[in-house]
Amino acid sequence: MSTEIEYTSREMMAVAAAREIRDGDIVFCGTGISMLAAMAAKHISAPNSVIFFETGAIDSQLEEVPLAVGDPRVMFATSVNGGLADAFATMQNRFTGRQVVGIMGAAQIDIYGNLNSTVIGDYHHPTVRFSGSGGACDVASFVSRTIIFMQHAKRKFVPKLDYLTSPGWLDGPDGRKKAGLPDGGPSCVITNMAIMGFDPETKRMVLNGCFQGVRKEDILDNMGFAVDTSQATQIKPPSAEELSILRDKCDPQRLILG
Amino acid sequence: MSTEIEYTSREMMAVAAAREIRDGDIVFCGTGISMLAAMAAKHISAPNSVIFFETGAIDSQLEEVPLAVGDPRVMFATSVNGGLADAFATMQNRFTGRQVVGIMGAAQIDIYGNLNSTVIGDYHHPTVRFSGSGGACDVASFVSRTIIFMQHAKRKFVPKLDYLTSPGWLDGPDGRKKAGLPDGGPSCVITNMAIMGFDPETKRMVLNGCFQGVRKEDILDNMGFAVDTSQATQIKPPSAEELSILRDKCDPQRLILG
Amino acid sequence: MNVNSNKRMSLSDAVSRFVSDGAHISIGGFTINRNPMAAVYEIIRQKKRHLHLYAHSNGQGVDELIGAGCVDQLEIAYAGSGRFASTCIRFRKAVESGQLPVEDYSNYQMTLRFMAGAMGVPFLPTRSSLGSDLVNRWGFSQTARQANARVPDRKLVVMDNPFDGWCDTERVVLVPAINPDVTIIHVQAADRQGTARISGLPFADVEQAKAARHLIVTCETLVDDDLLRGAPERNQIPFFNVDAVVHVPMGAWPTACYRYYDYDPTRLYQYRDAALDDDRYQAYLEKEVFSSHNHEEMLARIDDRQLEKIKADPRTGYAVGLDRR
Amino acid sequence: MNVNSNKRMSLSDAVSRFVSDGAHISIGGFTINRNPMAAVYEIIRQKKRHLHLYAHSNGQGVDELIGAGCVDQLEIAYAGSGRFASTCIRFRKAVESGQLPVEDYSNYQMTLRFMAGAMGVPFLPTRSSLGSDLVNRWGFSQTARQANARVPDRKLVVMDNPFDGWCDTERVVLVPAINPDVTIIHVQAADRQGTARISGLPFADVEQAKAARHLIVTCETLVDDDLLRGAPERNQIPFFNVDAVVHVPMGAWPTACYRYYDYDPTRLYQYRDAALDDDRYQAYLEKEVFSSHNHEEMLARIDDRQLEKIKADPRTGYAVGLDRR
Repeated sequence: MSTEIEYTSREMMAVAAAREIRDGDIVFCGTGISMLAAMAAKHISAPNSVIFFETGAIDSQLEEVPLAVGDPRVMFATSVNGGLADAFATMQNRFTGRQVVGIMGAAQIDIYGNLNSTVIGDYHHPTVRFSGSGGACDVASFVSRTIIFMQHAKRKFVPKLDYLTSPGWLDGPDGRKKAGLPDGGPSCVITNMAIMGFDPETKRMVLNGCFQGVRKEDILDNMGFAVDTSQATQIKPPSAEELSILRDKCDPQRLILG
Repeated sequence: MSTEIEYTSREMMAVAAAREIRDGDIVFCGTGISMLAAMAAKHISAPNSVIFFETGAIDSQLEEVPLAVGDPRVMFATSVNGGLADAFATMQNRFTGRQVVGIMGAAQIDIYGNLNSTVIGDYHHPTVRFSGSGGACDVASFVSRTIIFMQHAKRKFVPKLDYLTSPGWLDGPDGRKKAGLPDGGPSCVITNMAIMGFDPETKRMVLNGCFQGVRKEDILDNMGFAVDTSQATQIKPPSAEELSILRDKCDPQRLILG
Repeated sequence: MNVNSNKRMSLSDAVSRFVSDGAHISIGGFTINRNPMAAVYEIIRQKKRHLHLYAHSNGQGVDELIGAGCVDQLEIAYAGSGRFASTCIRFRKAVESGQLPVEDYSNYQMTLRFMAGAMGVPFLPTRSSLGSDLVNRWGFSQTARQANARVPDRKLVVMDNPFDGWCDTERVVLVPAINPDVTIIHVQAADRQGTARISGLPFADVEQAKAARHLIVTCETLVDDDLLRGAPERNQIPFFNVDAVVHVPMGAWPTACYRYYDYDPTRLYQYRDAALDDDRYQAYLEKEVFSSHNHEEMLARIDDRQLEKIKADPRTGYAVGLDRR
Repeated sequence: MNVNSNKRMSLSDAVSRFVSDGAHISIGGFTINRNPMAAVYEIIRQKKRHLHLYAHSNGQGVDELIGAGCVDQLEIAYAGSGRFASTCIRFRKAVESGQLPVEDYSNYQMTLRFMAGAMGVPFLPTRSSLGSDLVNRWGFSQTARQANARVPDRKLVVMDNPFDGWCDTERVVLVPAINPDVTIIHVQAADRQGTARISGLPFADVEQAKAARHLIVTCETLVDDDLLRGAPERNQIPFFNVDAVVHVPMGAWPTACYRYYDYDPTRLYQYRDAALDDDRYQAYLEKEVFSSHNHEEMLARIDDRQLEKIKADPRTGYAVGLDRR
């Protein structure tokens, strides 16, 4: 991909996610690219958004990019340094939770935005064991909406998850209500090729838009299930300003951007 | 009452309670005389006992006697200034709770040491309304043993409580177990005339001992139910040292001692 | 809740905006300590009515709200002010005269109810009160409960431990969550955005604050952000929970504010004396509360020497040697 | 728990006294921060076996205990060390090879399980994980659970809200309490009696500490009582919860200890490299852990310049500009 300025797909993903954050959002951040997106959003379009971590840090002043949500960098000059219990209660809380947007990743995703970050293969005899839920299942259960990062690949967009770690829309429009979950659910999936959304009626994944130079066929070829691509638009590449904020203010060492 | 030194029944009560506190006990204190007892115990026989309050203050260094458990005097130089949630969890906790002794008072007591601090008369149309449980019901529910302060009077030692605020032995030896309460229960009742105990088999109140100059008949005359007095002894009056600690170190202003 | 960066407003604005007639409210503090008294007096001045009040042992403030006729229903664990009133006097009169329906819980149960509200769960379990009348007797009838969507249908629920005796526990009491429309707390320090720091015991203020839909924070000192953010371990309330920040020095008076001032025995005995008699109490309300426009004016009428006496000693945080008889 | 006034002892004594073979244990910290690493290495040196380990995201320490063969069963939410291992490497190998039975929960569920243990209730409720495989799939079978009195018969219980939709909630998940035989945490400051102060985020250390039958506190600085009692708001662990106080400077290394030192990227990358290969890992264990007698000796072998680089900057509490690539 190229515009006047060269950029990587990782940079495009971070910028795309930053654009999804609204001013006033309380942003739950995981490790890695989600932190960059939240940091960039604060500098670009959502100065009153609040970055917080499951470890308990609220409104961290990130002068350097943390390498884990338990990184000491998240503890500096916060509003409150609470604990895990406080952080998750903020998301489960009926008032604050409604204002939280969660950013997360996973190893597998299905058409309803359910996520697997636990195992590939049989749960008791896994081919690959991942880290497990961490706070992901909690965030996916509680908050008003989630933004999901994925690599676009057939083995990742699967018809059936090997393990459902974090609930998306479960099995359709009434899935969460039937299960007893609070309102909320995945709002978009940002990949290295595209932004996927969810049909408001069916809650099935659709293609919202392609990154520059990516064709709809490329996207479908890299998925284990078919999605509606009829409404897809072209995603605006990162602006010079967005890129400069991301590179100079957020990750000058390129620890996350690579 | 008189020995070489004059003393009041309130002083006798505080000293008697202090003697019940063992070294290493964690002492839950209410307002008033129970604080004096705990303060005196630390100076006399239980230097490693720990005073703590439902408000969250742990191991308060009481340089002046507090007039309420929310008095700022309980906050000084503690080990931890936690909250109510922490204080009650300490008592409900399966390890720390076993080491806690609670000191409490009430408006009415029955033969099984159940307490009323809520109403006299009908609950919905009370003749007299009291403060209510506060932490009393919690302490009585959780801790390994309680020491109860009462005035000896017929209207206070009643066959049936108007309202059961704080569980003692409930209806007998299996009462607490049947109800689902943790092990524990009242160990003694210290009045202005005597120390009452509970029969290990029946859990019914008995007379343990009379204060100086008090006859068994006086005690029975001031109770709304009969108790076994056959094992009663004479209670040793406060020693000069006990009195001096109580008066000079614990309550020099006689705010509680009157 | 609100993420804006400046929430400073006057007490009169905060109360008129967030405390409406019929609101479900809770106030911070414990007996004679750190009650948000300035806000309590402002609620009385604005003649708020039909409040549903939740309290563990919130003491003096609860009694004054009841005395002024602001409260229609009360859920409480303890109404007392230590030595100044072993049972709060206006509370007692209101209950004994049949004017105030009360639902009784224990202090831990009320704390857990606020905690459940803060955590966003409908209930929390405890082993407290099994076998007691807190379980067996209900202040609000089931019919009244069912008619009121703002209170749960049941006071509490006794349940067998579904983990079959796990933790040597056969049975628990579930207490229902509280989500007040508004909670008001008084703290030692806050910044304009709302980050707040309590010194000394927090009581259950943090749970009460986070359980509420709206939160008013009154503070002794209004400080710059940087100051509180220099030691975030000491802050308890994140700014996004807060709707209004009000700077009110002596805002807990006549109750105590640790490291600032002690409770005021002179005033609390005067209050006690007034509370014991209906006519004297009306006179107290007129003369001390209604005839002053705000807390500052109310305090200006108090002899400086009286306020000087309760000033906190820097070492202990309270007024050493204060005459409290 | 223990109210004595001097609980100071050596790490070797504390571990041999309170960590027995087959013990149920938990360690504090989060991923690459404030893990009680000195204690972890001492457990490995003393060749403790058959441990039942409880963890939320307790990261590096968990992976080293598993790698050294100390752990027979694991209940966990997250096994990762951020950039240094998105999935902890020895953990992954142990699970994939079928050697380590695992029960999966979420971070909040594990936190609630410790909190329930600390509060003395058999379970706590949450709305997390409804409809997920955390609910539907059990790592330990019901048969295995029933055969083991130390684990609850059920992983968790889904229950309808007995307060009929109160708080807009139809259903909750109950997670069972944990009461470890011993919890080990590393803190910035403690006194001989056991009062302890954590700076920066406490994670779930306080809940883990209070849930345990025995508690070992290792600390960067051993201070006089007076110091901690001068600001009790900043202390989280009351002394009576503590059984052993061990003074171990750099006791969290190679994980971070806020305001003292950052995580050590050099060491964590070395560990990563060793962990990826079984032979290299055995060599790592021999050379780095078994051949040193204690943490001090282990640290003495590290180049001073490497340790100098991770020293915390006083303003931010971490090593500003540290090369972490």
